[in-house]
Amino acid sequence: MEFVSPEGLRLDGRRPMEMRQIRGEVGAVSKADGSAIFEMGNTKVIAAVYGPREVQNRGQQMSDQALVRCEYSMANFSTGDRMRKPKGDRRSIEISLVIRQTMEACIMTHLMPRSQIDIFVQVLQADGGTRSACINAATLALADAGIPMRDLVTSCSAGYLNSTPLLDLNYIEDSAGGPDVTVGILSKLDKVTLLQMDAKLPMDIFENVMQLAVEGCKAIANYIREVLLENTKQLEHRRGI
Amino acid sequence: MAGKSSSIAPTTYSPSPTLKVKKKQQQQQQPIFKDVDWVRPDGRSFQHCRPAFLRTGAVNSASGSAYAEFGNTKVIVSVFGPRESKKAMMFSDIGRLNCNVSYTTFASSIRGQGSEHKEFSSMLHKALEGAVMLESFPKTTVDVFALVLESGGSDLPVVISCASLALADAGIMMFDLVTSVSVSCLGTNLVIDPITEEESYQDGSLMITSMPSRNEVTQLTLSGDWSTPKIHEAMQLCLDACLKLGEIMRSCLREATSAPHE
Amino acid sequence: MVGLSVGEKHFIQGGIAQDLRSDGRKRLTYRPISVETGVLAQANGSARVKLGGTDVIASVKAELGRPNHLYPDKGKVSIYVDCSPTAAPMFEGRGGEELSAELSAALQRCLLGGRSGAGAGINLSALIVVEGKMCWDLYIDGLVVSSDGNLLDALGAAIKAALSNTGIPKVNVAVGASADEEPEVDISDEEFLQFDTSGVPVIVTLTKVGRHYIADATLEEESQMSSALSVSVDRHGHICGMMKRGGAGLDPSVILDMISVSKHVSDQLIAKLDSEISAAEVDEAES
Amino acid sequence: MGVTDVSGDMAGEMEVDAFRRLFPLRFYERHLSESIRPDARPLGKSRDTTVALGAVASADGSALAKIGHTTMLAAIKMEVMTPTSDSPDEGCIAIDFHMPAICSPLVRPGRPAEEAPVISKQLTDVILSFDGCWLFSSGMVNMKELCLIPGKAAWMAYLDIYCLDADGALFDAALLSAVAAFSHLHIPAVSLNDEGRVVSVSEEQVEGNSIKEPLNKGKRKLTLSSTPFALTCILHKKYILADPTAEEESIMETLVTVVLDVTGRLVSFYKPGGAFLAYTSAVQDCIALTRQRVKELQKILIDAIADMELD
Repeated sequence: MEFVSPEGLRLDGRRPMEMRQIRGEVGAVSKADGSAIFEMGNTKVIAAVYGPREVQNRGQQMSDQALVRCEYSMANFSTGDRMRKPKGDRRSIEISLVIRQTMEACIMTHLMPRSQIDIFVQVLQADGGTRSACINAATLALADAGIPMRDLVTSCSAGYLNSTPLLDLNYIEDSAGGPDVTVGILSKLDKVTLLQMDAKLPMDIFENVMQLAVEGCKAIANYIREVLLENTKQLEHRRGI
Repeated sequence: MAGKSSSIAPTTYSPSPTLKVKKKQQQQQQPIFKDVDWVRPDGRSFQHCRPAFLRTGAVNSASGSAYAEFGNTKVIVSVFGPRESKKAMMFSDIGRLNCNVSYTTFASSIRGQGSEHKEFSSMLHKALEGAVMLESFPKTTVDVFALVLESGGSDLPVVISCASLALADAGIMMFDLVTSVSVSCLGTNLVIDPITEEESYQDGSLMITSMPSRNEVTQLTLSGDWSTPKIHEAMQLCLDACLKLGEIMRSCLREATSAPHE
Repeated sequence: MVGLSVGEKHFIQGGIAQDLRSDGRKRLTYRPISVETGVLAQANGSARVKLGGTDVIASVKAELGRPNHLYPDKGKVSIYVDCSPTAAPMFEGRGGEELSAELSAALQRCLLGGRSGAGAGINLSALIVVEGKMCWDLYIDGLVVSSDGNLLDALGAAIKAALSNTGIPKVNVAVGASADEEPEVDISDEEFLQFDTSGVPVIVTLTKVGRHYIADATLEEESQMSSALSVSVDRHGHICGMMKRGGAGLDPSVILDMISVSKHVSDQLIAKLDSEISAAEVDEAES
Repeated sequence: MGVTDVSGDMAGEMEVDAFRRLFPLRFYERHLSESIRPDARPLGKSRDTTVALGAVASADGSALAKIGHTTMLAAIKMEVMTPTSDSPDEGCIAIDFHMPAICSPLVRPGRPAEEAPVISKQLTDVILSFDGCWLFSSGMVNMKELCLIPGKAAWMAYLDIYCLDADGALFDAALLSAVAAFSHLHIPAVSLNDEGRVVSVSEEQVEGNSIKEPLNKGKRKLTLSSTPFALTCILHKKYILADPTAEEESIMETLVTVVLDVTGRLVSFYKPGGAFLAYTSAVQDCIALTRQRVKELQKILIDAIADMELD
């Protein structure tokens, strides 16, 4: 299948290095301590953060740091074909784990010992890159909840199809079976916290693809920073400062 | 032989009558249901409930139990407790009521259809919750488990009435017995205590769960298109039937206590 | 779930008794409703409804299926609700299942009418493609994103909005196929059929706190309820479904009174919702 | 009731009920030494047993069996399947034993009881036994009788047994109800429709000849060869207790289940762990008890069938 036309356009009309339209919004769930919606093209996720609060299960309490928990769930209507599957399938558990570990790395857990932070991500629409979108949404929600973080974690994916590195794969490109690199970075510290790839790729090309994904992450980080700044300005405005 | 016996079940189907036959039946039946003077499949009049057979103490190993048979609907309810809660619960100065309704695989005419009634457990809980004096067994749980042996229509009302009888048999304190009756609306007719066949053609249904001697409604569900006068009429019909059912249940309990113990 | 002090409880109950609730509303006033349609590109129809702090999304997906042999001239509709853990941490894992099942059953009862389809808000005959052979199956999914009480009314409103947003592809049936064969169909990409949603009822839940009942209770108010009655009423004042929640018993005369009050409230709610839905559709068309 | 042993002075002043709860084993041993059981049965006697056929109207064959308080409801539903390629002329039986939460305080919904799958397996083994050692006991039902059209259609008999009240000797009661359900089984008349699916036909349709000849005319009943019956015994010290109650099962550990068919052949012998078997003679005694019991059960079943036919 041809994923990049001779004119250099992808199936959805993007250039290879072009990201889908991204949109982030803080405060989607009024009852949560922090929440956000994040969209990457048609992929749309909501994240809600509860905490830091008392640890529910005493056995899991840690005396020197906060417990971070994460649950990833997909809405029945989130995919093209409607499906009803039981909660807690393997894929959800795996993604929950990835998100938890990524966020744990940036939250300053040592500041909140004996407490618990819950991150719930809910996929409303899935069109490739849900993992990245969830991490981005979770970052925004954590920031909204005022939880101290070392840096903003952002994530983006990149792939390699038709001998072209492609940024931010959508569902069709993602399911083509080519290499798919998902990267999560701490943008200011310039550190990679998450790197997943599940296909063979020559070393030199891998570097290119990864570099592309890192660039994507940085762009998202800039955008998220803007969203947060804007949100803060509005809060200030409302308080009349 | 293992494969043959049980482990991998091949796809099977029930040899039900052909679609064509069904269609014919349906065309014959539906107008009849709408007629003013159709006869119910079991020959009852519209305002007549099925003969009820109730008995307490059906399950020896339970704290209390009851068996109810309304026509083809057959239900057993066991009550266990008050006993320690299964889940580690927070301290509570009132007791917990835990309800579960399940179906046998042969309860309905097509095998294994009974699992559609997931909400019955929570509906049973809601119906009983208001009647049971939860403060009389703090920190503990009373389990009410119902098994529908055969489903012949109006299953949930029968389960609810039977459950309150089982609770009484177990000596759990209640404000009153809980009785439940449903009414189906078929065309312009109101039909009390419908059987499965009537339920599948009904235009609307109303189920009332009440505590007859307190004249209180503990649970009520209604579906379909109703006008207010019709609701009035149906509610009155149900409440009257609840009152009578309450009497039957009471006499059943009286008999059980007066009968010499084994 | 809601931890309230004795003082707070008294405040809520006292406010209700004096017809001035903690957020300034009267007993039978709804919180502001905001409707957004077409929020999910992949669904045939979708809507997001916010009712104060309660936020729900409904989606409608249509698939071709076979009609039930008892009703060969009608399509099928099913409703499922899911409670996302984003709404409350207690919905984590399997924690939301019980509430989801309860809401799904209540919505099915309130919106789909009787077993025969009479009283359904959706004209099921409009879903038929080939009688006895093929029909549209509508799958309505609700998702609770944020919960601040009165989920049932919000979900009902979201489903109503999603249905009016739904376009079902026009199906052309190849003529000449004999009665026994599966009909060949051609699903159009361009022509869509809209539903007539004027018959879809709204759900009004009256929550009884003390001796009074209130409409559109918040989570705090719901924690103080003794019982609640949800009534679904259509435009003509017909009752399409009803269910009682909460443990305490109610006197039959009180129920009848609550029904008439909810009919009265539903008039305003329908008018408000209709104007919100049309405004949302205009918004969507513009954007 | 005088209590004389070392359990102390305390026990001497105790109420009988309290003694029963605190020292159940000694309570029983005191009884056993008098050759009587707390429910007034002699050691080798089984509890009252009843069988009622046709308890479930919606099933093709059903039976309710009671042994003492232990109650079992068995029902058979017949469905049509395509037979497997390696045995195209045979039907199939799927046996499932359920212990719903109503039957015992030890079972909770959602968590199946430990015994249930064990008894399911045992029942399957006994009813469909094709055990190499017992060449002649090749099952109670001839699978070939379940065939409709060789290679095309055969019956799948779903036998579901529900325990409604669990008070010991579950397997015995379950097997009894299963056997009774099979003897009550009335296979629905079916014919083939135009689409090649098997459909049921009612009696009138057969009379009126509106539909094709039924496929299984004259094959509406299964011939049951060598029906098996079971007896569970408890071996405790030198005593053998037939047909134990749940209380007895929980106090004394060594259980032995013997299954014999009506001709007296041993179909199955089952002893799940427990204490060692001291004497082989005990086994002989169990088999002898079972032999008597089989006669009783056979009579009960024949009476039940006769009762039903009278109605």
